[in-house]
Amino acid sequence: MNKLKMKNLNFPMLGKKTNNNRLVYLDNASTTFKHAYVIEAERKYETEYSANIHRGIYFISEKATREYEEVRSKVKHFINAKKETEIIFTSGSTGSLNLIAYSYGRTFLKKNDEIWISSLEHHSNIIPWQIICSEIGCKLRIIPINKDHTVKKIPFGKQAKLLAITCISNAIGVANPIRNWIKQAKERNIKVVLDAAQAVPHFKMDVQELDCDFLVFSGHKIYGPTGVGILYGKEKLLETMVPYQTGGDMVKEVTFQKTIYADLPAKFEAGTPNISGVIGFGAAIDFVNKIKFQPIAQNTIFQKAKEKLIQIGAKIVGEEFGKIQVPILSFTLQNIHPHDIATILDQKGIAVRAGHLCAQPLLNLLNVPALTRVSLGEYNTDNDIDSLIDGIKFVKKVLKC
Amino acid sequence: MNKLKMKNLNFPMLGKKTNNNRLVYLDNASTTFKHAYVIEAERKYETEYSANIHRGIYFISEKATREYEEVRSKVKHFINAKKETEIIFTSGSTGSLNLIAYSYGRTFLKKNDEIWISSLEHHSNIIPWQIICSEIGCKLRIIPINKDHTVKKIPFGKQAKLLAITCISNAIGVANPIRNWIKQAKERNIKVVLDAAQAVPHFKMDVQELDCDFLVFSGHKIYGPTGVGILYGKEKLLETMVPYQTGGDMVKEVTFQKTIYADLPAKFEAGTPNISGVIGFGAAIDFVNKIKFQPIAQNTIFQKAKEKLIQIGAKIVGEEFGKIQVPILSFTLQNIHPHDIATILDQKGIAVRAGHLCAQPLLNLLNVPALTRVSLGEYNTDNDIDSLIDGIKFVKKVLKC
Amino acid sequence: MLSEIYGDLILDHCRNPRNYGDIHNATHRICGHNPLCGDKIELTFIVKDNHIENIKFKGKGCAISQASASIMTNELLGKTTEEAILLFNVFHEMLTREDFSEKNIFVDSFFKKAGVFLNIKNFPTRVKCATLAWHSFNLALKENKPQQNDNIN
Amino acid sequence: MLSEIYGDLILDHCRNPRNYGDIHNATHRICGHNPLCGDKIELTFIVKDNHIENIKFKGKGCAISQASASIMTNELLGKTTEEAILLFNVFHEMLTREDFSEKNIFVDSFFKKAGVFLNIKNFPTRVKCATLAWHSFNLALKENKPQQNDNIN
Ligand SMILES: Cc1ncc(COP(=O)(O)O)c(C=O)c1O
Ligand SMILES: Cc1ncc(COP(=O)(O)O)c(C=O)c1O
Repeated sequence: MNKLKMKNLNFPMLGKKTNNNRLVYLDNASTTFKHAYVIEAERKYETEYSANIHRGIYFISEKATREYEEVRSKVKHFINAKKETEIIFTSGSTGSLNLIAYSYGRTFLKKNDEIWISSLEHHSNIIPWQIICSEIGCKLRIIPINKDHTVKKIPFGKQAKLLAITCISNAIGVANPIRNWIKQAKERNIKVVLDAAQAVPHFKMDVQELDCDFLVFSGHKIYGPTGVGILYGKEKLLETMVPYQTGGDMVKEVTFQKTIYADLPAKFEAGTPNISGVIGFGAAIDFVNKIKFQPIAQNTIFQKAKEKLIQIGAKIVGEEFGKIQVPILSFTLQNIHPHDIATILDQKGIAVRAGHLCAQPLLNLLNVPALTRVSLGEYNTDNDIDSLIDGIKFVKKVLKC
Repeated sequence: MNKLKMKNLNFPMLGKKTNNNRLVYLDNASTTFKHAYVIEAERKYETEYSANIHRGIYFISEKATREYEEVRSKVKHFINAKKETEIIFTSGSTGSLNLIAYSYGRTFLKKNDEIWISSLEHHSNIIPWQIICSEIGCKLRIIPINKDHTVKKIPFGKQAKLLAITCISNAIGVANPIRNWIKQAKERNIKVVLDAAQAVPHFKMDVQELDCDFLVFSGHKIYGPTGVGILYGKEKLLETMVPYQTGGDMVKEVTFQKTIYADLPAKFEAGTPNISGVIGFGAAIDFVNKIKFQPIAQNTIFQKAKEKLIQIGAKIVGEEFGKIQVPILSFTLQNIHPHDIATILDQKGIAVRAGHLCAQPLLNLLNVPALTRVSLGEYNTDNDIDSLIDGIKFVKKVLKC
Repeated sequence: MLSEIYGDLILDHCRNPRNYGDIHNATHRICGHNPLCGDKIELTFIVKDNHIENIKFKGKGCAISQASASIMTNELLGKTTEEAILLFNVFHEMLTREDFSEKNIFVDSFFKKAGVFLNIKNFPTRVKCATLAWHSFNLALKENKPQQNDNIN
Repeated sequence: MLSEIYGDLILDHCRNPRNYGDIHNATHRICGHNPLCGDKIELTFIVKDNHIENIKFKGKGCAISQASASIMTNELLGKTTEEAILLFNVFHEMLTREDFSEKNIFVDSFFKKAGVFLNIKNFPTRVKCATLAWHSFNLALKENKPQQNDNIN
């Protein structure tokens, strides 16, 4: 699917069988297979220098600390942050978004301030803001989705303070016009949160060039481990924000009366972190750095999947709102329910997602209760698409449509 | 060190060398080595059924969901909870305590309510409560530490609402009289949080018998992975509490206007969790279930370490506050600074902890700026203690004491 | 295996649902919802003289949930509430108990229809699709509230 | 390697710290703190006519931090502030720059003493012990505040 030599596509999950068929995994927008480098990096930590970080004055702890901090530096380069201290390790995109909502919210938001999100958001970039709104009394405003998606001017109110938007919809693969929107926000000194969970696997993200204030993504969507993600924040902002989780390792001094917090990034990393996860995440970034991202139009497997799905009667959903930017294809098929499609495909070893895709508000707008979603990863092949199409023919046969 | 057959002590870290010496790891209260079963369980997930949980209608996702939920059931049995729904997976003890502070605090605590903690707390069971106090206006009260530690009556005020105590001090291995205290709390309908991070590796904890309302512990301290821990909470309480992190998978219905949360335990598990961590954690519990816990007095290696340390001039700290209950020995040695001890021991491959041990308030009470801590795990041997004592002789030689 | 769950009976009921619609003067009304997949069902029925005098459903969902609702309404129509609860229990046990065997089914004629769902057990993520209508019915009946809104898990 | 950091000079300064104490009429006072290990140092000095006329320290800490503070005060006593800043820079570079080589040291006599800390680089967790006193000094001087309280990382 990309320019990498096959030998680099070293994923132990490839070639597995399920239900007596070759596993054809087409749910990469949900989570990806882990690269062998990733698993090896985690295993190395667990078998060669298994220790806690930051406080141990002994070899394996110092080694673990070094490896852990090196990943921070990798992430810094990966998204072109200015400093390592702008990179906070979290449990995932959801954890990062909750951290921002809680900590930025408590430090900077006031009653009647407006928080703007888009219509394409994943639940994880909706609910934390709803909570802040109900706690602080802010107003949640939705940028309307429109046909050509070139939303002219966001009707920011006077008290608009935050724009929290996904780069790419996990449900339909369509992008928000983030550059345009960031520009509008910056003109009014509105802070910008980018949910890059679906963007990072397919695009080089440059936080300085984008001039976003925060950016989040997850390790498990870029061929890395579960339970680890990133919060990027501009140093100036992070410094002024209150800590989110508190406990060991994020303090300078603790008495029963008061506590002085540590500097960045420790301030936001309380407790023993997911050390093996972070180290595996570093290996995943190495892999993604090697991928030559290509425009979706040049992705022949994606184009083939799309054409063949349409030929067979699938209606691709969401294109009316813009070009699909990442290899995500969500569709309806006659009036067959997505769950029936998924169940029957599974019998042929084909894994697709079916349901509301953690984007119920968008599905309401699209006026569909559920979708079938096919999403590709670096390892998907021509063969996988053939299997998918054969699978869908089989679905129709089983259901006698 | 225990009754387990050696073949079960299958820890890949054992036998490793650091600084040209056999690694003698004596920092088990900080984190433990991972059992081979644990690493294997994680690897299996990552290479055989790597998928997201809960929403996938396909074989590997269903398998991952089943394995993940089976760990919940294991934890339920491990601490004798009434129901699986009372077990919430978190990122660790620190994450669990923050969840309780945030969510219980916001639901039940009011201005001037008293939150009681003990003098033996780890930072992770102090700072979250300080934050709640400063936000909600509660009062943080400290149960005074006294010599025989049989604190008669906690001077609860009328508005005492919460007792959050560690079972065992991570700094000195001494226990709080939790049964006595829980009884006093229950008589006044005060809710009880138990920090069992240091207890779970050495004692069978039974939440029903203890009648605590919450209990927390970490996977990485029981030979399991980093980045995963447990919050136990009584169902009735958890049901009434507000969610902590929010996002994907913890909702029944989301619109831009409002969100209906899912039932327990999903309500408290937003986003893609640390799936491999949870699965490895299950294997760790299998291992701990096999350990025949023994009273510390019968632990010959611990007794030997203690005697030999005293012989060589170490002053064991904390015994004035009660019997040491778990194999933790913190000491001062002449006026040698713990960091110098740790650095020199490290050159001999011996890993001990030195510093404030994330328990600054306790160290202030003990009137020591820093301690050297030796803490044993299931795999430590007689030999390790000999190495430690030789190491300390070497420290004295290097420092010409 | 697949043909066992997507068999003719289920496909027929899914395409041509029986008792589809709304009883506007229902004594019981419930909106069942499976949050995991988004399936929704609106069930209305009339209990009179301890009998289920009329019952209808409306909703969107997969073949399994639609067929199950359709078959259920057929089976429940005219039954006493005691009989209905018994059938609910049989159905529920059939799909959730490991040790359930056909021998336990003492309601032969019922099993001829509802028994087509037995194989759903082999598709664990789909069990809730088959039970949604039944759980909704049971809840509405038990709580005996003429109107309510609830989530069935 | 160990003997290189726990050598005679360091042990001597640690056991018999020079310039230990407090200058109550100091022009500069700072309380340096290494949060990771809990080491604390209280540094007082008098700058007069651009010279460090007197300097003393007090504190608790490991051999490295105590010896470093003792040697530093010895070296700084009587120096001009410019000379002092130069020495701080040399010391700081010595412990933090990968490419630092002894050749860069143009302050020979200084290096004879402070150079004993060169090998600390091989003990990364201990570098901050050696630099605590120096950072505190630099901070106090730079900000030129007679009194302050700060954390040095
Ligand atoms: C756009 C988007 N945001 C946020 C998330 C949440 O990520 P995680 O589950 O890793 O926390 C996802 C994952 O599905 C996503 O696609
Ligand atoms: C008593 C106690 N509580 C809480 C914690 C925090 O655990 P974690 O770092 O796994 O969050 C620890 C770990 O050192 C501990 O010993």
